[in-house]
Amino acid sequence: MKKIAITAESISTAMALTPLENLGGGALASFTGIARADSGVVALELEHYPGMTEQNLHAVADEAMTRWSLLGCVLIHRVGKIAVGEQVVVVATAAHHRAEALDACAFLIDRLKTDAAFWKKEHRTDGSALWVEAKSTDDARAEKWID
Amino acid sequence: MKKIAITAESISTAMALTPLENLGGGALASFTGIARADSGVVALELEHYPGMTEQNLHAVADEAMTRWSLLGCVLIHRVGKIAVGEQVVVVATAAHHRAEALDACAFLIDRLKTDAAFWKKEHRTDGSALWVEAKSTDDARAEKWID
Amino acid sequence: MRLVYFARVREAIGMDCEERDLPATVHTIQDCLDWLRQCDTRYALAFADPVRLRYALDQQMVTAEAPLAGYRELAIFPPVTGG
Amino acid sequence: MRLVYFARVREAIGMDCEERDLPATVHTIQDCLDWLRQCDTRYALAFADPVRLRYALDQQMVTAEAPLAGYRELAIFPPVTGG
Repeated sequence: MKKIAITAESISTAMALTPLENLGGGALASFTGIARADSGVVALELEHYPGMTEQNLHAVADEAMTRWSLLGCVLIHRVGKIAVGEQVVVVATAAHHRAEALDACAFLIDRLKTDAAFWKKEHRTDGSALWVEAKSTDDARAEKWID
Repeated sequence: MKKIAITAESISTAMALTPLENLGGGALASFTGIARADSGVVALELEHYPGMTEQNLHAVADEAMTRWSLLGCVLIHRVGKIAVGEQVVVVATAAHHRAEALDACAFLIDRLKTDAAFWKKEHRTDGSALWVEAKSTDDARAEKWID
Repeated sequence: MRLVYFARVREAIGMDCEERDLPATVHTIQDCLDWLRQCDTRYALAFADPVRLRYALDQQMVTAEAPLAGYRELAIFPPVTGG
Repeated sequence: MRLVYFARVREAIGMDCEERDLPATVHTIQDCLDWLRQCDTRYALAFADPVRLRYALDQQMVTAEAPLAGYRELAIFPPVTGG
């Protein structure tokens, strides 16, 4: 079971976990990214490349499904304007055992950050808006999954 | 924020995640253990040591809170008879960044398995019931967190 | 001393707790196990494999060499299998 | 060729896509960037720091050396920052 969604509506961890609960696995793992109120940030704005971004997410999900023999995985990413405190991304996995579910979940969010065509802008209390720069620490975390 | 619960009622991942959603963190992680229908298993039965088990869970949670500077962590473990497909344990973490939330979540479930006074019995379709033996792989996973 | 048993140990002994006056020769958990083994074959069976036994004194994990003096409750149980 | 821009690149150029007839001298993405830089200072500014540019041809990530022949859509954007 694989589910990929990109939506401008609000999202929740439950949306990702619910379809994984009855696959017969003994382990579910989830990660949820929330818009943080860093130094005056009031909202994020997420842009994506329709078509390509979905392909990117499918590729990351397919790699995780094979590598950890997952029973299921779900990737949901919100786009558009997102207020501080709201969920930006949810990834969830189902597997027979916990190591597979946990490792695959960490892999999915690490690789989503470096491999999927999303761009994030921060809107601040003073009315300014700035594109977030890519972090080299994200590349480092994504690279540790390369065998 | 730290929440520990041992209950004979049914549990859900949402029960663990909900109190973590509004702590100002950018990252939530969760792990959910579900009773699996392994070779004829129809139900699990979980026993614990009232008082000591709660202490064990608090100790594991306190270690995670300090080690990863968590904003919050929740450990919920069900006891009594648990049908296949139902949730046995849920752990969840909230942190500023994803590495802390994910690593602490994996640590919590690994250490809960080796450090908390719970015992698991498997009830099978043929009416037999057997206590589960501790796994050396669980000890190995718990030990990898020792610096 | 209050003795409490869990899981397989509890079922082998046939009760979940009991109050016992320990003889003066019993100083450690190991002494207590040896003494109980001689009291009844159910204990001998329950404690047959020491590798699969764990102990707590007043709810703190200890090893079989731990002295009992000053404690009220000794728990004897198999390695834990929660989660 | 259809050119599409995202995020900071889109804002610097002032549009999200455009259709362009590329001159015969433009073979690779690098050639295309150089040609656009000369067309208008907005492109020169948008493409000022090549370290912070990424490219896709028909939605597949490629490097600046990639030849354009056979493709319909070239996307130019900053390193991704989702999640």
